[in-house]
Amino acid sequence: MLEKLMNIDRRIIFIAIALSVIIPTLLPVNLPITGSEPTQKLYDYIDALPPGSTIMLAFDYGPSSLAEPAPMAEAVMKHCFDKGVRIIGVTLIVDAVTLADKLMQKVSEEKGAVYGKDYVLLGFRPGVTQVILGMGTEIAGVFESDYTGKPLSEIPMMANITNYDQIDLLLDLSAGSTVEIWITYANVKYGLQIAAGVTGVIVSQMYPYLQTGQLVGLMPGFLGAAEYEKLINAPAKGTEGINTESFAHLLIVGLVIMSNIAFFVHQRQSVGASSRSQREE
Amino acid sequence: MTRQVPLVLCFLFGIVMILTEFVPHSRSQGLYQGIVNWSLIISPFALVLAVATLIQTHWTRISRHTEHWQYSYVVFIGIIIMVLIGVPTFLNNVSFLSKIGLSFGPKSPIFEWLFNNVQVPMDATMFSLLAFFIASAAYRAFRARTFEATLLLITALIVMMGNVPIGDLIWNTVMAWTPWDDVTSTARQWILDNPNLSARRGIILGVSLGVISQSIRIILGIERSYLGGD
Amino acid sequence: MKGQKILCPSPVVQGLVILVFVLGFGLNTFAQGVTPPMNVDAKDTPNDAGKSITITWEKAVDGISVANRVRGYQILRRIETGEFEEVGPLLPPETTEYKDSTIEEGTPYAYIVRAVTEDGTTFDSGETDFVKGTGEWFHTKKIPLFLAMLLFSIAIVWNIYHAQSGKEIFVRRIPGLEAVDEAIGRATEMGRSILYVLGLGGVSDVATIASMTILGQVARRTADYETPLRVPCNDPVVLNVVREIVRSSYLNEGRPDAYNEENIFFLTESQFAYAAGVDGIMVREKPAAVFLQGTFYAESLILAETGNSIGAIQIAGTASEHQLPFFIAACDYTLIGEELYAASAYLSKEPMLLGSLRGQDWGKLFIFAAIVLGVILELLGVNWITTFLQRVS
Amino acid sequence: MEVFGIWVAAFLTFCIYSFLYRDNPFYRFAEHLFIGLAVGYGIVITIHQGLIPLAWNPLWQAITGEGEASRWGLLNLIPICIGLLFFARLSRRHSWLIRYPLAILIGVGSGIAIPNVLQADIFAQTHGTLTPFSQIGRLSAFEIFGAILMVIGVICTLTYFFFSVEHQGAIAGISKIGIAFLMIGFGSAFGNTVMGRVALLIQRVDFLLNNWLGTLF
Repeated sequence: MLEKLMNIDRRIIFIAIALSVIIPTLLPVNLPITGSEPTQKLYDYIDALPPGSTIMLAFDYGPSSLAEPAPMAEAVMKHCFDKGVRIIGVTLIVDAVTLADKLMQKVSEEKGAVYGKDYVLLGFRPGVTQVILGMGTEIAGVFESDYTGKPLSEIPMMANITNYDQIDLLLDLSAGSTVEIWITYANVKYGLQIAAGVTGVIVSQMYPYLQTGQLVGLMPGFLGAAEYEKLINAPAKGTEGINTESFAHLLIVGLVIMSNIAFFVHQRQSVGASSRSQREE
Repeated sequence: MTRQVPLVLCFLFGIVMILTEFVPHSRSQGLYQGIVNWSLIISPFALVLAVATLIQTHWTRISRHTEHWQYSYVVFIGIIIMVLIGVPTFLNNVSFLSKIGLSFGPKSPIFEWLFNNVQVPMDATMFSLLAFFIASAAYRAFRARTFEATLLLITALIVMMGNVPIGDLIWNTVMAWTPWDDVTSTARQWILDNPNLSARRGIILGVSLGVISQSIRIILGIERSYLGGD
Repeated sequence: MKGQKILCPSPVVQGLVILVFVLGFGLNTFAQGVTPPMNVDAKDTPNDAGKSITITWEKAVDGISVANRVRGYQILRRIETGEFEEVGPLLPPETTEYKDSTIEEGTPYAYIVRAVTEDGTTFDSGETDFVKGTGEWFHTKKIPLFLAMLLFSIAIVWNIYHAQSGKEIFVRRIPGLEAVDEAIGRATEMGRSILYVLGLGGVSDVATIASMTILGQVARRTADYETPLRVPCNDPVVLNVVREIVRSSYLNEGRPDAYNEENIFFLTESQFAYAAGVDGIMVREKPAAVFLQGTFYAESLILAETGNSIGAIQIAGTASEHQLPFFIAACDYTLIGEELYAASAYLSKEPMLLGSLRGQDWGKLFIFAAIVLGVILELLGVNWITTFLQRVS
Repeated sequence: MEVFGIWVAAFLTFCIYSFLYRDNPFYRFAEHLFIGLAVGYGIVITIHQGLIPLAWNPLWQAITGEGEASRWGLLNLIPICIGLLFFARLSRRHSWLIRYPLAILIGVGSGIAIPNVLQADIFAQTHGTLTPFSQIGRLSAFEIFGAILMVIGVICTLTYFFFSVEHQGAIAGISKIGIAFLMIGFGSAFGNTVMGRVALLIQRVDFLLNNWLGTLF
């Protein structure tokens, strides 16, 4: 019986996890979200920027992991457009550029932001480190034109922006190791302020940089997206997601506990059996 | 020519990049900028390596009729479709093609349609398989068999619950008689801010020393594995 | 009664109000000349390319009324033959320093700092001397960085040299490695195979190289026992290198006859298909020991879970931080991060690896000392290590 | 076209999920199509966002004398030629030529890395460990506890990764504590990874239930 329970067909677990996500998606609930400090810090930093400031948004995630960073980007862009903070979009990941374009268009339409005046998408250039370093001396040296091929010199909001000196914050939305690269090359070499919004997988390794101030703020995964949405009072995908997520986590925690109980009972039984057999010999 | 010249080039470019870091003069910064620009031009060509390897393997599979070789054609079809629609922007000037509604380049609606409705969903779904595997692994493999594994599992459970609003909700309902609120998310935050931070910092310090030591070996030509075999 | 009081304030209050008004007006007229910024100084910015001048000043003194409060500072500059013109935006009132990075290198400029009040009145400071921006040939603040770099390089090179000259270099016991013999022994006893998974890395990947080195050593042992060693590969180039390594291991042990090339094979280069393929092998062949060494991505947990479910001894090792938790939870032994590299140095005894390992240890010792000393000094109220590190970082 | 797109996306999503039951032709088809498209997309974007603006345009402008480019743009021919050496990979006899561009890129990368990594990761992280102590008078008891714990954690973890000394006696004890810290670190990574992976599933389920079924009802 115990043996059977321990070696249950994995497809049963697959069905359970699917249901734990499908049911709350169909019947959404609203759970109270407690804010955390790293997200609050990011919000405060952006909130304190005077209108007319510029932040750079690095869309460093591919389609495989857009679930978490996309709602973060949306929330931050809404906040910026409301405050009159301008946004420069850029990406170091090849398949992020079309995603970024789509997302920026969507949010700007909603908030009535104008391309070239309130935001611009520079696009993608190959060569990660070199791109970051190149923009430190001159952005136009790397991106002489934007994503659509329009020369930067013809874009009004880029008129007074030559390099990182005119950028108040870089927010890296990342699903990989780009945050560390931005810190090592843009923060150390050019003194650019950096914040991050990252997928759950890499949240833990961001904390040393947060403590040293190399990161001014951090949005941890879906939770970060939900927290930011709460701060700007516009619940969207992040909030929906974290509520649904609750049930899947509950299920997984349950599974871990259950399997460990079974494991210990089983171990005790087998230890008992082996000591008995020793006595018989 | 085959080994010495690359080693010398590597040494020269490496040393120049290090020295410009310490010389703020505009001459030195100009040199630095020049090299960065050059490597910006060189790096896109590196894509050739990846594409060539991929084509080669699938070509071998087709020619040798290994198991499931037919699917290798699907890979080629995928590449060809994207490249044919995405690359030749000059065809946009051919009026015949635009008359029948064809447009080319990365901004072409066909290209974007393929990206948004074929590539994005597949990529995202492929990775979402992991949610299932993680659940099944949680049940079948994550056992507290040693002290280390136990510590890992307990931390994982706390962080998992602290990451979702239901964690605090459960605490605040079940443990309402205690004077503390929102303990789950507070505990999560403390773990990330303290023991997690120290462990990560230890790893970062060790790994960075490794990176620097490898870079030194590469520049000095002691480490040559990147040159590959002869 | 109370209402009356409000309508008709007591004489004292009336007097006070008048006094405040008079004083207010008086000061207001007096403060038309808000004290302008003082001690304005312009200097060539140190440690730069010569493309900026730094201006510092002491804050202007506010007037009392809101209208006379300083709203911000405007920097103005001129060249020797020109008029003053504005540079940069209006700076916030708490600023006392500005770096003008829009200058021509080598041209002399003079500056004034203008305080602008809420009502738009301006108060100019005196004019500075003419200064020009010049580039420096050495960044003085980076001297410690330069020295640290030099010292560490010497440490690495010296240790490699030391190791190459045949001196013994000690590497500590690594728990997972002792299990290697146990695992091979068990496989031999049970008459089952050993599965060695190299992960998804390419040949230039440091972790893959380390893994291949370890595989070479594992192969030497299996050659002795004639235990089948199965290696599914995911990169065609790695496949060729691995075949070479395993063959030479068998040759070195004097058992070239036991080497079977078909045991080292190419599976597929795509991530999940590779994981599924390895899973299939595990379930069908039930190897007694599974090695998961190298670079792993998301597929790590699929592999570790299946290996666990067939009851194999699992020895994992990776530098891919995100995958380590899954290996630790599901495998019997795990080489964590740098341990993988150390293990390959330990087993192969290659001087380059041993030497740099010790050089890196020296680096750690240095950090160690800095932290311990820094904390002790801070607690004693001496903070020069902290200040030093702050200046450098 | 949009509805059709959603149906295509939904079909492919199901193809991939069919893998959860077992490996099958639908999954294999979707997987291979995906590999092909992803590579094709990479080629297109690298050409249009990389090669054309960075290599071709400056060169063309230098030749024709258009725009603000000067004859110096012709110097770009050198890196372009070096980059073209990557094509040597296609020939077995000349494949050693790719070592030239590789050596330059790796040399530049290593050169930039040494001082910057030293600064960002070693100096800054060591400094970060000490900062709480420089303001210890202003910290609460709990924060002081945190600061001490941090120093202990960093030192013990570093000790664990120390290879030139045998881990015996006190060192064994210290490195054991280091392992404990590492395990807590990995545990938190585990917990966060679960959040990340489930998030991916939520996004797909949201697509299937709201976008795809939305076209039906």
